[in-house]
Amino acid sequence: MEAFLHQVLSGLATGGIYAIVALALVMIYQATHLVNFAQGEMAMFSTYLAWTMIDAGLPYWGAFAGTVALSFALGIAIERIVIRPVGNAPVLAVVIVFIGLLVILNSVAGWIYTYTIKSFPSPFPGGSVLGGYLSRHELGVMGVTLGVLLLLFLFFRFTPLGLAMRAAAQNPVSSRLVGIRVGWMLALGWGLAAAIGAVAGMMVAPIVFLDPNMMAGILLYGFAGALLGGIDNPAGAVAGGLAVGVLENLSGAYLVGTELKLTVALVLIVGVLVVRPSGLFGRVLVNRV
Amino acid sequence: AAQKKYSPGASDSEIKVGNINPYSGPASAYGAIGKAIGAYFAKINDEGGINGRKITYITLDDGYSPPKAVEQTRRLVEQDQVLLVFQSLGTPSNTAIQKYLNGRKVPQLFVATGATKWGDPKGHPWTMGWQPNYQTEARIYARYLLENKPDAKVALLYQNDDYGKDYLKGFKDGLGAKASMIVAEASYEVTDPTIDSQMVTLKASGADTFFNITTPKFAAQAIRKAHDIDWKPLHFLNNVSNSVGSVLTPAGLDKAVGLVSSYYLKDPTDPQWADDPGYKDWLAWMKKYNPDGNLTDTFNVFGYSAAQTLVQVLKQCGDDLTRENVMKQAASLKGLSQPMLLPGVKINTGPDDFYPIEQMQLMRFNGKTWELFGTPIGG
Amino acid sequence: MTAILEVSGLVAGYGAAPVLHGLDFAVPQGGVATILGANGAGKTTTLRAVSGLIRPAGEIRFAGERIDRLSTEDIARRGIAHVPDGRGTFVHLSVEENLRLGAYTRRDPAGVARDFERVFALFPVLQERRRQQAGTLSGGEQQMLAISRALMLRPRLLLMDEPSFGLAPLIVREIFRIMRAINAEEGVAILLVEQNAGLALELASQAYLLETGRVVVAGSADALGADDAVRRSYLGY
Amino acid sequence: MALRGGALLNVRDLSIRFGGIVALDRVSFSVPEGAIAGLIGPNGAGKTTLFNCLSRLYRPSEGTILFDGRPLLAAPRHRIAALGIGRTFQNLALFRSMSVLDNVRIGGHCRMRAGFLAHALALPRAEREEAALLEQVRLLIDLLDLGPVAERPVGALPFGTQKRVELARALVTRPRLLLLDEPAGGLNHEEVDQLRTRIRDIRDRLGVTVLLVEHHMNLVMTVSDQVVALDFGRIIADGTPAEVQGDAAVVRAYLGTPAA
Amino acid sequence: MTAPSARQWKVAGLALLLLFACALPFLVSSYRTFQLTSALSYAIALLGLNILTGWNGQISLGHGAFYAIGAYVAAILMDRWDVPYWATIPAAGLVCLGAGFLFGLPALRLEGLYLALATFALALATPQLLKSKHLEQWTGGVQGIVIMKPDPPFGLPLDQDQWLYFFALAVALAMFWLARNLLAGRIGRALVAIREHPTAAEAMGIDIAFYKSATFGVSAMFTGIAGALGAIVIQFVAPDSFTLFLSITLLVGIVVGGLASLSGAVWGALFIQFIPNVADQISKAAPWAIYGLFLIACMYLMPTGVAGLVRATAARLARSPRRP
Ligand SMILES: Nc1ncnc2c1ncn2[C@@H]1O[C@H](COP(=O)(O)OP(=O)(O)OP(=O)(O)O)[C@@H](O)[C@H]1O
Ligand SMILES: Nc1ncnc2c1ncn2[C@@H]1O[C@H](COP(=O)(O)OP(=O)(O)OP(=O)(O)O)[C@@H](O)[C@H]1O
Ligand SMILES: [Mg+2]
Ligand SMILES: [Mg+2]
Repeated sequence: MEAFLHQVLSGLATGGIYAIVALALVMIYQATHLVNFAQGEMAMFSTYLAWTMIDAGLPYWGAFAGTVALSFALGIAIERIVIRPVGNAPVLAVVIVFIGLLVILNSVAGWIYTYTIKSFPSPFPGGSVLGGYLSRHELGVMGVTLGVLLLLFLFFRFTPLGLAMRAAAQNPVSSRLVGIRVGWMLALGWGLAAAIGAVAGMMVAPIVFLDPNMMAGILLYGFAGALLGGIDNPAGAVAGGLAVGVLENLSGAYLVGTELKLTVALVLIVGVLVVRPSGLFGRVLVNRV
Repeated sequence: AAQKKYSPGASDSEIKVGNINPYSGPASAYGAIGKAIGAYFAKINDEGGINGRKITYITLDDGYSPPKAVEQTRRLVEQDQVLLVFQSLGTPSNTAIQKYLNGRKVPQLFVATGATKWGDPKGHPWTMGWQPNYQTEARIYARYLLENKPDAKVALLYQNDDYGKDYLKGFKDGLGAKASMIVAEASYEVTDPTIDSQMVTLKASGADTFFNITTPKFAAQAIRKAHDIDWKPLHFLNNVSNSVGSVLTPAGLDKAVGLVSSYYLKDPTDPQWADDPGYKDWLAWMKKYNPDGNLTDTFNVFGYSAAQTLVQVLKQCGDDLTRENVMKQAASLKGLSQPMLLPGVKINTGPDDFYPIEQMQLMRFNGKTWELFGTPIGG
Repeated sequence: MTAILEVSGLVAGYGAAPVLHGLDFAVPQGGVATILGANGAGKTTTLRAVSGLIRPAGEIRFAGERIDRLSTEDIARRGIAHVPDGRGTFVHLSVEENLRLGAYTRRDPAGVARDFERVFALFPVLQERRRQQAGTLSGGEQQMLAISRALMLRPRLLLMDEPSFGLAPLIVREIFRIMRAINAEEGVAILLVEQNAGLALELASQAYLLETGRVVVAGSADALGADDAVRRSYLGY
Repeated sequence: MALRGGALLNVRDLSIRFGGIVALDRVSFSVPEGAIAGLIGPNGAGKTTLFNCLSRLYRPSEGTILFDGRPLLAAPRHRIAALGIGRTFQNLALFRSMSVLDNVRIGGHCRMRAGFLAHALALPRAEREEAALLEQVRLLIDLLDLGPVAERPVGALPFGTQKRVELARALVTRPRLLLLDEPAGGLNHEEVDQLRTRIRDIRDRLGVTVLLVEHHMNLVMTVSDQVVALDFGRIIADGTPAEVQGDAAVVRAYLGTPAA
Repeated sequence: MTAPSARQWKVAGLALLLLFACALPFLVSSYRTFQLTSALSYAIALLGLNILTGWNGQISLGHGAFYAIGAYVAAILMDRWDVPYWATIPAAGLVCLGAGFLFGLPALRLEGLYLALATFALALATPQLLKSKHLEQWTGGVQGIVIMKPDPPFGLPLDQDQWLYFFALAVALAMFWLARNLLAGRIGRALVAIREHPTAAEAMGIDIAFYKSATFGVSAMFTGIAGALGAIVIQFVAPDSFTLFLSITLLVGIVVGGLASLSGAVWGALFIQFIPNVADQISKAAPWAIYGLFLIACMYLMPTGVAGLVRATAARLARSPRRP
């Protein structure tokens, strides 16, 4: 029983990092109706920027704020420079651009910072809580995740900008007709997604250590979590991320052993999606004729 | 003087050496080795080359993918016409190209993998390993355990690939009849974000000994996680990941106290070598030839030392730079010691012995440096 | 009589070959103009060019200023609302969100709230369905939504592409009554594309007949209504 | 009015709701074989929903639909076309990137047999079928004046033309019952006259029974043998055009008194 | 005498191309021949993925899995039962046809991103399953299987690489012929219809469930055959050969080559075979950054792929001279 509880707790801890990555994916999805496969590498790159700032002597929170701001700007720049020219291209062409971006960021990070792992400081230092199975940092990550979730929720629910952003992603032509600056909405969406990604990266790095491949696996789980919860629902994405963490742990510990735990977790997720094709908490959208 | 004899890739002025390395993909951390080798050859060339011949080093990326390794190797052999393929990295990649190279009678020399299958002169006379193989190392820990903690309950964490499984096999072989000491095994995939869940499971097994068969990132995670969940087993760490600078420091030196590992190279981050002449030469070389390289990264010692061995072999070849002679010379290294090998560790090969380095020394981490104990031992 | 919208030499199309070959027309200040024409004549294309959805050549002036180089969003922000053909519903948003988007550029919350009341009074079904996913409305209901969304912008000029499309006869009359009212009471100018030529000519003061991208007849609505050819093919008597 | 035989379509007590909205409320009516029946009603009355039930896109909560005496609700969606019900859509549902010719050819799908293997191996069976289809499609394309645009991608054609493509596509399925959802939408007077002739031709020459949803009263009242009126999902009138046109409930809910 | 029709031009062009393809192995080194052979196997795999994604609109991020299954079927048959190499090709195709169809059944309910995730999962799970101890006795576990390279039959005066090239060329021609036939008529139209408007497709009598699963099967069959060919060419299969990266590469191939285009599969295969090497030549420091730039540049310049560009250029050329 104790072991079970510990598996659940450590699953939640890992799930916490999936959840925050899932939030970044939800953000970009709401703004562009695409899932940005380069999101993880962008977060990784932001984290290296933070590391560089801290290495240069900046205090943690200074580097944190600096990184979030810089990532926001970089996100906008990427949209304007890299994504805009393929704005009218077929979806898969855009996906290929994402893949291009992914390999570029990964490769450049490896080139600049090498592939040796680096430790990254936590804003929530100190020992463990809850009987030693959750570190203070992991708890902090959950707090941050919930904070970001709340902000996103308020943003999309109550601000005209949030609504305009969703509208621009869905129907750019009609959005223009009501006066929405669609181009800026996309850029802003990228900026916000990059900023959230930066937060995610800085929360993840203390756990998995900083290296250019740090986000590869996590992005996948974040993706799975976001879809499991419903990609149009930030709260669902967080729940989905946490669920993936726990599910993976439990299937590893009790179902099949560690060798196939990922496989089993994925089969379960896909199974759930087959039954609920828009995710657990996603809205069922009807396209009628 | 003996008559000059050349195979493709060698001439009066040049020796072409090919290499494949994962400069991209999940194993790209190893790319440092390929670069270090190139940097060492640059130094040799600056110093006049080998018997007056410059080394042309052609290193290609295979992204740790066997099909790509085959393609790149064929390019090295058929297009670039290298004399030999040196330090090709990774068990899967080397397995993929072994048949081709042996069929073509091209030396596959000093492969950069610790799998056990590379020392098979009968079956694959053109393939030779270099580093102590994983099974040897694992057997050393097993022997230590049988001698010092015969009633241990052991938990294992290994990477689910040939590297992990080789260690596993060596360890079990080493324990022999007492393999039942192993009470828990867990594996992970390189794509896993963390191994936290595995660590929790292993702790729950009640084990008091932990054999940590992981690559650097996961090793650091495991060391930290064990500390965080207050699990204090006798902790064996495979030498793949025992770098003070790139594993123990990120994990937290205080959390690594008491770790047991083994080595055959000098750890560049270990203060005990600060005044060692071999280390100082290495450092000078790093500064001059590999300035982008990471001074804490043992891969830079590994590549440096492996390249030194090849240089020795090529020197021994003299003017007979045929592929046959390269293999012959590679198989006649006797008691060779190198500046960055641990004192006492010697390189020995023979027509029936394709395992150049077979000794390692156990060591324990004291919070600052590794303390060697005992003498270099073979498996 | 000054014109709020003046178009001259309008050439526009999709890709290489133009669809419109130099149109000249105008919408009087506070007036109603209508464009008639057969299927594929270029009526929709004309409206798209005016609101910048396709890049035109030629000159388009709105309230005296050139708008033919402006982006669609800037044109909308100047007060031109467009009820597009096919309705342009945000199908995955709720009815209320669709309407809120209509008022996106406005900064007078009180006025917006009043306009919500106004469109709900016009189309009570929209109020009943304010939380419904707009894409699940019936075709006619979506048409009502599109018109309401345009009204929420508080436009100075309304571009209407077949507003009666898919609406029940009763509602069609209602819509025309509304157009007449906002035109008369609020001075909103209207450029109307409509298949129901009888109603359109009744509402409009100016009328243009389009054939394969050219204005072939232009004049007062009454004159056009009296034209034999127009009568036969567009009015049916 | 020349009706052959009994009811081709028989709808009994059909109900469907979406959340709180009752879109169809115990709707019952029938259409005799060979008739042209108009279906009218205010926006949101449930006309398209009824069509969607007939083509099995929606699953009614109650009621039955008999087509040629057999229960329709037992058939899977993709069998509907083969059973003999063809339709067009209110807001167009064409395959936008395909040419007009290919769009129309898709209509033949349900009448063809050759499968993956026959096509992959280019067996004569498959080729014969394709040739026969092409012939039939060419005829219809000519009939509906689509010849000049046959090779053009359908997405860029004028609305009215696209509607004709849909009609052609539906006819290639060789329906016994044709469901037309607002075919006159966006057509001018002259074009509506053509449409009227076409609908009659389809019934008279091809023997197809037609169920027509339309807000264009002139068209409905002149072409239909029978008119059914819906309001809030309920039948409020069912009879000859004249009867329905004069029906007080219909006037109140739908037609209104013509503006003075 | 009339001028040759477009069709005749096309036939002549293809014949010329075929002639060129047959001459190639005698003109280039055996290393290049080997690369071309491997490109041929990619072309078949891309064709398979293109049928699914380009024509039918189902996005798969996991086709590497079917490539792997095909490769393993070939390797296991050759290694365990001494089945001749040529006979493993149809076997791999059949196994993948079944596997693909079965996977297609649940995948039916998933669309867009959700399908992408499911296929992603497939790509991730496959190497793990191949390693699994339960299958180890067949798959060789993490060690993989080394297989023999075939010799040319009937004493043909070809070396091994040349023979394999012609063998692969023959298989590829057969597969392209099958694909062309399949896509030209009723089936191809149904696939596109499902992609463009599923509801309308169903209303026209297309059984979406069956067609989608069957397409998955057919697509997997093509890719599996390519995998078998690839295994024979490389002479080695191992779980590490079939990572997620392979699946992504295949997707890159079809998009760069051109979606829903037969020739696109060939262009795409050449791209994924040769461009990484070119990138590697340009920058040793960060070759994948160069590769990424290539990808992005391709999408800027040819958003509809090489085939799209070729088609547009051909259309322009065909139009312009007739204009007065
Ligand atoms: N998106 C498009 N791409 C290419 N051509 C188009 C596009 N939209 C319209 N066209 C072409 O432009 C011409 C004019 O179309 P337009 O929609 O302006 O006509 P319309 O007068 O509004 O007709 P309708 O009565 O059908 O609405 C037509 O020939 C049509 O084929
Ligand atoms: N999938 C759905 N989800 C929710 N409501 C729906 C759905 N489909 C239809 N409705 C509702 O059912 C009612 C009937 O719609 P339907 O489309 O049948 O109307 P209609 O009679 O065709 O109207 P119109 O003449 O405007 O096309 C509408 O109020 C609509 O909002
Ligand atoms: Mg129009
Ligand atoms: Mg309707």
